[in-house]
Amino acid sequence: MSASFERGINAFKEQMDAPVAAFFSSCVRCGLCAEACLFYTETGDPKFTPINKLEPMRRVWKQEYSFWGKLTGALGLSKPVTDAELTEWETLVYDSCTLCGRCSMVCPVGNDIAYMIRKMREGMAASGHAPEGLIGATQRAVTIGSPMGVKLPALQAQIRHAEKDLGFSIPVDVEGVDYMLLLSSMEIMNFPEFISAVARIFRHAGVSWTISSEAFEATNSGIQIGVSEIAAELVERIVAAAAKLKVKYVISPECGHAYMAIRWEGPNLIGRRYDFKVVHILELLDELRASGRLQTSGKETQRLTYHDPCQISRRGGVVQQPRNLMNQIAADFVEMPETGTMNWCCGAGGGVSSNERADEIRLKVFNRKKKQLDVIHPDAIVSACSNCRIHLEDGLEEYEMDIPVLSLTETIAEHLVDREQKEGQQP
Amino acid sequence: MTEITNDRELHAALNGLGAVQQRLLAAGFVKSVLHLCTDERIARVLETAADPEASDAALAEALKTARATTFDCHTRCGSEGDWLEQAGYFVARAAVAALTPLGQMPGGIAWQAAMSARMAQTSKSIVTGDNTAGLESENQYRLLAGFLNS
Amino acid sequence: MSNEKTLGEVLRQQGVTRRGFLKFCAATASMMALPPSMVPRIAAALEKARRPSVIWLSFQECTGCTESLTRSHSPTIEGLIFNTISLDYHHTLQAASGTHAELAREKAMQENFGNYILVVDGSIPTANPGYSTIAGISNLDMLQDTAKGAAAIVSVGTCAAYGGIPHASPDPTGAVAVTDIIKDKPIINVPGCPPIGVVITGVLSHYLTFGAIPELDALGRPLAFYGKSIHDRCYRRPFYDKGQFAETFDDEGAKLGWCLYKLGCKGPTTYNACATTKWNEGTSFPIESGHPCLGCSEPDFWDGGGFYKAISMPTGDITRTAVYAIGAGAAAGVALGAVNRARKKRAEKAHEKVTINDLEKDG
Amino acid sequence: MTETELLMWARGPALQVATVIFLLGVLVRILEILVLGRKASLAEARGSAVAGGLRTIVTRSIPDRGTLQRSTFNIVAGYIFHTGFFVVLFLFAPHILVFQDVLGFSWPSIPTQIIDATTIVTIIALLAVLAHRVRHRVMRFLSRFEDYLVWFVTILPLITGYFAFHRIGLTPPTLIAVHIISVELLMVVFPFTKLMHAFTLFMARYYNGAIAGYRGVNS
Repeated sequence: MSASFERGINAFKEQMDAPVAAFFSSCVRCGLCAEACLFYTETGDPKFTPINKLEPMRRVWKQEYSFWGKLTGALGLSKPVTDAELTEWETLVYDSCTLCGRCSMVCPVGNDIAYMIRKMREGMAASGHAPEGLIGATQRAVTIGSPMGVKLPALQAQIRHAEKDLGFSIPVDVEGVDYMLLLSSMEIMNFPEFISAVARIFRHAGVSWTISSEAFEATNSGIQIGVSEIAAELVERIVAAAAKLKVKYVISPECGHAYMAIRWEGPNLIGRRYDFKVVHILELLDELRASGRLQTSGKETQRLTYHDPCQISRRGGVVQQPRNLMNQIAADFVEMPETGTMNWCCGAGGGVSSNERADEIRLKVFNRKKKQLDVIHPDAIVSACSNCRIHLEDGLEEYEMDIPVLSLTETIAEHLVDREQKEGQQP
Repeated sequence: MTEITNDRELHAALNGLGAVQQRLLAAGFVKSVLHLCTDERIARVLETAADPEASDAALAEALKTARATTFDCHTRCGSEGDWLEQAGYFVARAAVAALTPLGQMPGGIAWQAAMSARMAQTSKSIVTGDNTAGLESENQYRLLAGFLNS
Repeated sequence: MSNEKTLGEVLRQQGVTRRGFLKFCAATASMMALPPSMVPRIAAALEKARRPSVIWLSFQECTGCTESLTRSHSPTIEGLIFNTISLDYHHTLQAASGTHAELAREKAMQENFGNYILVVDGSIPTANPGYSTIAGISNLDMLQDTAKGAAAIVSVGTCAAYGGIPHASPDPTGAVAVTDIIKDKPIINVPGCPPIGVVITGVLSHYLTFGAIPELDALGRPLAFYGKSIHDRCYRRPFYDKGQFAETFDDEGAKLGWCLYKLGCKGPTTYNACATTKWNEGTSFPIESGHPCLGCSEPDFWDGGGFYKAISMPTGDITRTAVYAIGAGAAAGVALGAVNRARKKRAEKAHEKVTINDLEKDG
Repeated sequence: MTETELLMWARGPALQVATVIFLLGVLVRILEILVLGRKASLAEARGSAVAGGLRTIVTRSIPDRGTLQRSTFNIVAGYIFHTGFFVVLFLFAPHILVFQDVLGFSWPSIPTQIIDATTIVTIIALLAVLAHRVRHRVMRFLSRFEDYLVWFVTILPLITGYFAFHRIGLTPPTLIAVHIISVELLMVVFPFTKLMHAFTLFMARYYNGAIAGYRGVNS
């Protein structure tokens, strides 16, 4: 078996639902979505207009699911979608869309364009039009368990390393605890400090938790490339591990799409509800903060801003929590213009960073973030997604901006009140 | 005779140092893992970092080079990771920390250099499979103690 | 009747003073929207004008036009002016009857060939000439015959001008207007059901004054009388502009004299002088009496979808059509929706599991 | 055909046909969408989908500040012509009379001078919108024949209406007939084009808001 055009078109047909039909029916081609998309604003090329990225799928909808389209089709007046067109659209759907969903917030008729791009990728992947980089990541995710090929021994080495530094052990495969922490490969490879930071915070707050050796990977290449079966398979691994360890909660780490995958798409991918709840690490931290279990001392005096990872805030709903946490540890927390659910994407989400072909454009469109930063001149940027962080660093380097990028969780860990002190305070 | 036996002491002691001292120590941390980095640029910038007389301009230039190196060797999200390359990345990151002006690196420059150097060692151990956890930190304790006692 | 005397002589014979004459001329000028400087010219022209021979033919009509003319403002200057023409043939007004009457017509035609004015009221049946005859002569024949020697034709009333009520659907007689038959004569339409008497005389005065027909609109009507719509000159217009309408004939709005648009007033599309000239010695006009304008000076006013329905309103029962359309649309929509669902189900059934080995195409 | 016959045709059979095409088409289009359905999410909700959907139906009428700044002309001109069109369509006394005839109830009208001025403003806004569509690179890129057709059938009733009101050029019954026919053209074109957004935007906004609201996001 292999990908084929027919399978792709069939996938488009499978993906149509009432929202898609309502969205396509409503578009008046006002072009406002272009102004909401950094790939248009920073290139000025109208082909990057979000709604245009859906054109082949729109035509399939019209020809297959609207009486007028069927009628004109029967009269031979409509042009069927061709494989060549899908090839042409490949870069629009994968390289120049991060699924950030900013267009979906701006469309005056209310079209959720990101919702449709996600669906369109199902057809693109099935027709063999997924980018090489994402195919590789997806294959590694399924065969190795991590899109970056991170195997258990690597995690174990990082854990050992962390344990040595921390002076206490990090729970792995402990049954019956409350929380099971997931990690992204990016954190294991590029930001292993994250593991120590979480361990310190949880020890401080008295959270009972564990990491599963069988399902520690949070990311899900399946939802990025647009293959629901693969995405479901990856979710099933986490669900199985959570069941095995009998945890009440699964923690999604500092990664955007992982949260989308496990929190919002997961149950729908596997077709059943979870027996556990999914929380984002920031949700949990804010909850601990609010309940007084997480106590910090001192505040960063630097001018800090918070970059919302799209899938966590705009698409995920974790908007206020990071702000509460920022205010907890930053004396000079300043928001970028257009922030929260209206924040601009860094330019590398939605699988764009896995796709080498998109390197040039993702750095080019970072200019949008630069413009935002130029307004507030922060001393450092705090975020909650490893992919955002790496790309922010990349982009800042490209634009010769000297601003460090920090993890919110790690920064909080830096401000924990000493355990002894905290215990001393308790009556 | 000062002794450093754990990270808390390390952290506190490092942050008690001045800018030049921190930089020189950080350079020492990087040096001990420099063999893990194949990019020659890091060796060059390390010379600057280890030079107590280095001018601000030279340091800034070296920082720029070190930073560029980190971007050339970090692993992108979703691409296949190579832990040996990753070790090189952490060495570069340690060099960046060493060259960063005091106060601009949360946690402290020498501290961050130490952490990154350890990660470089861990990355290597993931490939080689040898259990080297803790070796690098012991090494760092010794380096600091030696420095403080000299 | 003799037509040797000039109009001036006749008027003086009748005891009209110079002053009264000039007053009439001024009124005529104002009615025809001519500048005051034209008054002496009108006076001079009328003074010298010879009483022209007028032949009045009545076809498919109701005599309402004649009623309007004769009952208007009597005795007035219009009445006098009427006396100043030589009405040589008119069914209703002439004393003669039968053969004598027809002889009078033929005589007038012969004596004034090329100079007489032909006035027509009523429409001409064309479906069957026998539907309306006078002395055995069909209306059509009589019109064609009489028109030959006419200097000009005045179609008085909507029937003569546009076919009028006989022409109304289903138009059993095939009624047509004078203009449908006569193509080679100047024709002035003075529509209205009936037309205002003063307008009829005003048109005649104009012809006498200038010896030519007045400026006409696209429907052949003298602009002087038909240049403005009833709506534009209506004293209730401010209520229309403010959106104050009588909803029924006896509601508060009707009592307060609000606009009658919603009650079907055709004022906005009707061109006539009613609102300014008024009827019955300037007493009032229909809208002033609380009734919407019927639009009687417009072609086909009888077929305009009802007197009490505004001109922009749907003529049929749109509500019923809408209900049927919604019903049919709901059924069709659900059916087509079901087809779409089935199509989606088929696609889901045709789905082949995508594995990591299916992400690239062969070759 | 006389002008009265034309007018009677416009008010009679043509209106009947246009009404049938309009309502039938609109209903089919709406039901085609609704019947397709969507799967209920199995993920645990953070917020209310229904509340989010209803909320977005309302709030999406107000542009966010950034978009307003970046697309000021587009939004302002769009607002003016939409508002103007609805004011003229629903608040001019003769129009209300038609709705009353069909619906059985009515509402107050506004002074004709305001309607008149609104019509002019709306026509100008529509001309500006067209100029914008032709000149703006994104809009030009996105535009198809349909977009220009829809623009044409939208501005036509305004122009014919203006001419009919002021009785310019032709006889009043002809002008009214032309005006009514232009509206019928709009009705006939409606279900087959993006004009459908007048109805489907409520669905689109609802779905958008529901998807976001379920996740606790105000979209």
